[in-house]
Amino acid sequence: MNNAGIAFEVRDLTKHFGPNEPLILDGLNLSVRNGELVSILGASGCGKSTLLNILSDLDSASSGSLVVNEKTTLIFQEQSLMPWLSAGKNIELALLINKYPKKLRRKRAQELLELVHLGSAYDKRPHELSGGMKQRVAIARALAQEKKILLMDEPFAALDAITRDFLHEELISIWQRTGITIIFVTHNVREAVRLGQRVLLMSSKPGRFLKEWVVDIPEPRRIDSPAVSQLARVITDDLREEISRHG
Amino acid sequence: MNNAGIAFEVRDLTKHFGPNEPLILDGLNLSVRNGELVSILGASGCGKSTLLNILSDLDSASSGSLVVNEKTTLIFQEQSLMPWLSAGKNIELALLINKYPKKLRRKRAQELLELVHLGSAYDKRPHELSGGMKQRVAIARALAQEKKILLMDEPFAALDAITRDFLHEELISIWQRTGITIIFVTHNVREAVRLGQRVLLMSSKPGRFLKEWVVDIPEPRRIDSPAVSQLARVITDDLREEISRHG
Amino acid sequence: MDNSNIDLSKFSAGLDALESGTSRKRNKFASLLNFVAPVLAVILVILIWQIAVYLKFKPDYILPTPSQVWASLQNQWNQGLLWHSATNSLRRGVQGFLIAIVIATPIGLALGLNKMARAIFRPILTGLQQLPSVAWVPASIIWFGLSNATIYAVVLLGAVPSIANGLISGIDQIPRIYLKVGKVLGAKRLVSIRHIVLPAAWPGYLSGLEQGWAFAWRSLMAAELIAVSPALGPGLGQMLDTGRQLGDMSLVLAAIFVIMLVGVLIERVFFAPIRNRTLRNRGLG
Amino acid sequence: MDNSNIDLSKFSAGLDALESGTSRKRNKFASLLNFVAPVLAVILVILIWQIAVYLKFKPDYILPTPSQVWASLQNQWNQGLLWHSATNSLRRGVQGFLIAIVIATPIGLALGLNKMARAIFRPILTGLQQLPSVAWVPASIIWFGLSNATIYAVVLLGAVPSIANGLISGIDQIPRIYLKVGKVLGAKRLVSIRHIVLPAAWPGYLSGLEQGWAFAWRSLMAAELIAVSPALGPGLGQMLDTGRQLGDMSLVLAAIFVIMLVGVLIERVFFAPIRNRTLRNRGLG
Amino acid sequence: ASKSPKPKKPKIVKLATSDVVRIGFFSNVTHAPALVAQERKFFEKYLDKDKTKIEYIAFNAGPAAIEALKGGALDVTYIGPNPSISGFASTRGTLLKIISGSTSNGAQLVVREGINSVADFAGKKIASPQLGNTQDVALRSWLASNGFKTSINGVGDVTVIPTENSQTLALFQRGDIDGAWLPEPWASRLVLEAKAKVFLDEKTLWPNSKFLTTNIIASSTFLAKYPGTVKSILKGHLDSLDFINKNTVMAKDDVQKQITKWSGKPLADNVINRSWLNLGFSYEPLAATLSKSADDAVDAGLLTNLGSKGLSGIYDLALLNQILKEGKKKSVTSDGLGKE
Ligand SMILES: Nc1ncnc2c1ncn2[C@@H]1O[C@H](COP(=O)(O)OP(=O)(O)OP(=O)(O)O)[C@@H](O)[C@H]1O
Ligand SMILES: Nc1ncnc2c1ncn2[C@@H]1O[C@H](COP(=O)(O)OP(=O)(O)OP(=O)(O)O)[C@@H](O)[C@H]1O
Ligand SMILES: [Mg+2]
Ligand SMILES: [Mg+2]
Repeated sequence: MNNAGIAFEVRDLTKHFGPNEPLILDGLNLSVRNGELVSILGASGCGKSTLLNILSDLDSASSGSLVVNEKTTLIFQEQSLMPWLSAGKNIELALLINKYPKKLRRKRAQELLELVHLGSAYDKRPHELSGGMKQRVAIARALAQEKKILLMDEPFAALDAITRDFLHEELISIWQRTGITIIFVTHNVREAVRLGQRVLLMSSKPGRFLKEWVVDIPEPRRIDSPAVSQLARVITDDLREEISRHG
Repeated sequence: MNNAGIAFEVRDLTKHFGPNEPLILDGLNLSVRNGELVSILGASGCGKSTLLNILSDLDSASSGSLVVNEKTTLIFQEQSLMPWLSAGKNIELALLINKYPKKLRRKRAQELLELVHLGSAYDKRPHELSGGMKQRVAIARALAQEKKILLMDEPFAALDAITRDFLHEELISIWQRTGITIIFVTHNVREAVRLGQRVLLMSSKPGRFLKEWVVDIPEPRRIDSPAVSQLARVITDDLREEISRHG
Repeated sequence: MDNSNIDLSKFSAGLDALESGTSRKRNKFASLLNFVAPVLAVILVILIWQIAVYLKFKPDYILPTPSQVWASLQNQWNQGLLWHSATNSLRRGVQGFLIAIVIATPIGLALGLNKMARAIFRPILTGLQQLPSVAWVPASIIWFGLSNATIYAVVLLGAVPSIANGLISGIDQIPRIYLKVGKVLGAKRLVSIRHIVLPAAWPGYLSGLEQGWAFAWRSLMAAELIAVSPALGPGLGQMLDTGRQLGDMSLVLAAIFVIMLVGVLIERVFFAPIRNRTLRNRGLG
Repeated sequence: MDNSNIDLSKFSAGLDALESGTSRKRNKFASLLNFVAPVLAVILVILIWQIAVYLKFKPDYILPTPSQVWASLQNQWNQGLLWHSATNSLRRGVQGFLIAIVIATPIGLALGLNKMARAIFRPILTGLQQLPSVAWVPASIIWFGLSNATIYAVVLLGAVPSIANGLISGIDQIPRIYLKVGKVLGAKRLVSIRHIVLPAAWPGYLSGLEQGWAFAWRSLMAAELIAVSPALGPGLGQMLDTGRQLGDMSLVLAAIFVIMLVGVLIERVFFAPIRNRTLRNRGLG
Repeated sequence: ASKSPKPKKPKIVKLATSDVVRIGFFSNVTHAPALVAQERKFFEKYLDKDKTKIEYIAFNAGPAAIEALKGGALDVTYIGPNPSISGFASTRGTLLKIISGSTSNGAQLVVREGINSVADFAGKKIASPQLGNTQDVALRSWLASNGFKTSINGVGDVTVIPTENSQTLALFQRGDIDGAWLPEPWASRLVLEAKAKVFLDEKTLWPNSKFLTTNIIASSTFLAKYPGTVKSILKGHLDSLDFINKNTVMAKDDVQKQITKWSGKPLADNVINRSWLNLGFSYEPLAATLSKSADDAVDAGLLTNLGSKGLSGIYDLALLNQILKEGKKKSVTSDGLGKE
């Protein structure tokens, strides 16, 4: 089930928040194979987070069908650390819930914090962390769960270019090593191209997938390589066109 | 006082959170003239938000001197809309506090929402807005205050490239029209170059200003222009060096 | 979730608390439920009670039948006492509570926002909250004699500390970002209180108000025992006490029933809508 | 702020509530203040009282002097009644309160997390909260006789609804993101309650507990009036009532003083540290 | 029948005794016989202490004592006539029996200076201890017999304000009320501490100048099951009455000691002295006065649950009369309201 088959499939999915509200998602179709890394781009407010919420069963679709074959986890766009737990304990909570052996938890949490360059932040409370640090703890927490599908909602938005580069490499290495499926929502077109095997462009009002690019630039890709830049430029033009359609 | 003189000046500023905590900011010096637009770059957790908090009197420095000659406002890095008010009312609250005539408030709030492409979101509650939409409402709220110094903490981080481009232009146009002073913290090096008259690079552990670039690319600049790209590349290299010093 | 086909038209029922509550249909159902369910609860209670009576579990002077209690109620009604007592108590309770809010709110704000004031006066406030209403009766009588002022004094001393403490802890729980926004927006003291502190503390304050109402209402029941006099008029507390004095359990239960009823009514008519609206508005419904 | 030179070593005093509270020095000062200030408050009260006495504002059978009250206290002490009553009441209050927490918490959780259960049972809970403790006395005596069980029953019926309602409103106020995180982490019912719902609702729950303690303590004072026997022992409620029965204002005030003192002590020793730690941990201190 | 005042045991053995007996009382001067009996261990004298343990329970008010009786937590208690009647009526006569009298008289109508004649009462406010209790009923019927209208909610030619005795003192001192019909020690306290004057002593309204203030009741089941124990208690009670009537000074002292023991504070000396003068201590059940006050209460609409049988069966004076006969004393009557 790891190497072949469908991780999840969405067919004709629609979503509106209340009967008299407009459709946010309308007839959305998406099929992702196990082990794929798919980037999703789209205008602000087009429904990316809504889609991820539905995929992780936090919200229900209004109609359509959804098959999810693997356990999912989600890195939220907003601040999502538990304020009553330190950074390390936030990660340990994820380990605990996923039945990680009690004795090894602390060590594992520390490892994960080091992975996101926060080795010394174990005992810091969320309110003592900077925006980017919180985001990185959330990433570490998601990785702690070792779910087969990882949904990431603009996870690197608050990180500087260098830390982001570094985490790109870590993410790709984890992905290659474990064969998990990753859906990566971002506003950074280069980032989408840097990471994705496919890049999907979402339209807004209503949200559905407009276009898809298969990225066949071999790893190790570099975000500032000409190949990435070039594809990014093409996609940006499409994005601009799509957004200007709506004003 | 608008055209000449110092907007604010920081000298030998240090900051630590508690007596046994390490210095976050150490001997930081910065002087900004009225009407300047300064971009600040720095690694995640280096102390950018802390500096902006001190400049807006939300936090106190541990030592050093600080002179602020104009009224400031701040766009927070985190979600900062009042959850009990709709998007429009959040902006009206800023107008109310700043004694904007009662009758004109609603109209003005609507104008500001349209400025950030959210003309139809007046009645939406914060929890009904997407991440990028919330950020844009916060920008509109800051603009509503018409303060002389505008401190922006990664205001466009959750926005797609196109909306961001558009807001860059709006911001520059407001800045040129009103002559306000803007401090713009970002992780996007190109964005820093696109907007700033000066770009400052902050070091981490402890935070202080390492380097400064004067950007003399004439407006209208384009974020994907070769000039911007080139300077961005230079700065990125410096940033990488700085960050790698600390691991 | 492995290999499972998630049915989208339904939402997993287990995580009710998580729902975003945006669906109107669900809301309609919920509000219907909110009105039908309490009735269900009452029917349930009466059923269990009637069964206990049938089982002759305790003699009827200890556990009267529903119909005996009903007869007691009717009897009180016929004497004109029930309506008079209930409306009297309700009026006093509501008035006392409103006065308590007016007094408690500035106190709560002052102690909530000023650390020094809090350090000095909160222990007094907490101390006052610990005192049973009956402790106030002698002093109130000495000060205010046989007037409604005595009753209000007892009610206020019961409710004010509770409401003020509720507001203080509401203020304590305000996420700091809202206060920071207020400062950055340039809000002065009063504007900040009106437009930022109070709305931000509102959910916690509201739950303090509900507790405060219970304190007020219970204190009132104690205060109404002070005397039977034309200046005071009858009340539900008096009715309860009469039942006790006469050893008349069906009258005691009738009084308990009416006291609960009025209390629940206040909750339904006054607090529940405010609470639901507050939660819904903030995306917590 | 125009042209002003901000002095960095001080923080504008007006916005206390905004402070991040990370400075140890400030904390030490604060904890000193927390212990000195209540004493200050008491001195203040006694001072005003003494002045009122000097002004011969009211005759001394109405407003006894501090020294008369002190004499009453000493007298009770010499009888061995004061210590006995205070420890008796404190033990009962604390035990009753702890039992109430154990009973109320699952109820609060069930009604907080399940909309259907809440719709049906919350009105009953709220109704119970509205009832004065004295309403429970006849039933409790008849059920449990003249034993401590009767007293605990009255205390529980006073405190349980309040604590449960506090927990429910704490749960209502949980920001939805934490519940979502719990679900995304894959937390099952119990784990989610233990590690997410309870800690997230904790600030609101804690303030419910404080209100619940006040209810428990006040109910206890009422319950202690039932009777005195070797099986029951004296209590502070009894002491207060003796003062009332004798029309002895200095004994009444002495009892009030001790009742407040014990209440404040509980707040200082038990609630205040927990509350402060909670707020500090979450960056709300 | 025995010759010496100290009884011999043979007769007691025949009647069943309980392991423990729970005796209720108020720590109040009107319950003096209970207090003196405790101080002097009169009950213990007749109860074999290896067989029967005594538990004393102090109540603050009648309802709790009746509730305790209903809950089976109390066997015998000193109590006023009103709770006795309501306890009897509310259980349709099944709960309790009055087995002896204890205290009589001691209620007075005290008023402020300036009220000198019956006519002066017009428009005045007069307090009574509690709606429907003996004094409340007496006050209302006295006012009625003098042509004043009153009503339960107070409105009338004279306003009757039932309020707790301790509050009455404060209200009188404040000037909120003009007089009160009160039992001891409150009548004395108003006179001594608030300069009230006695307008009327209630006993003058009763035949033989005697009315019931306190009696002893026993739970019907306990009485039926353990008549031996009840009889011993009654013997102790009679000893106590005897002692009180012969040794006033010592008895007063005993009462003060017990009041202090139970509530931490004695009565003022002048209050107990004056109260004592107004009270009578006797085993006489004064059944006629009980039924009269019940009738008055029914008339005033204050006793609603008294069935058609009225109070008949409320008395069981058989044991008391046995003891009186053993002591060659005149037996007492229940005035047709029960066993004699
Ligand atoms: N609870 C809600 N009630 C009503 N409308 C909502 C709700 N949640 C989201 N929306 C609307 O749905 C649309 C999509 O929101 P979503 O958060 O999915 O956008 P997004 O693509 O993630 O945007 P961003 O890039 O800015 O995060 C927005 O227009 C938003 O206003
Ligand atoms: N209240 C606090 N208590 C203790 N440490 C704090 C506190 N607030 C911030 N810090 C620490 O100060 C440092 C700087 O934080 P700051 O938020 O200023 O970073 P930043 O430059 O804005 O980072 P980012 O780009 O990730 O937002 C961090 O190491 C953080 O852990
Ligand atoms: Mg989003
Ligand atoms: Mg920051």
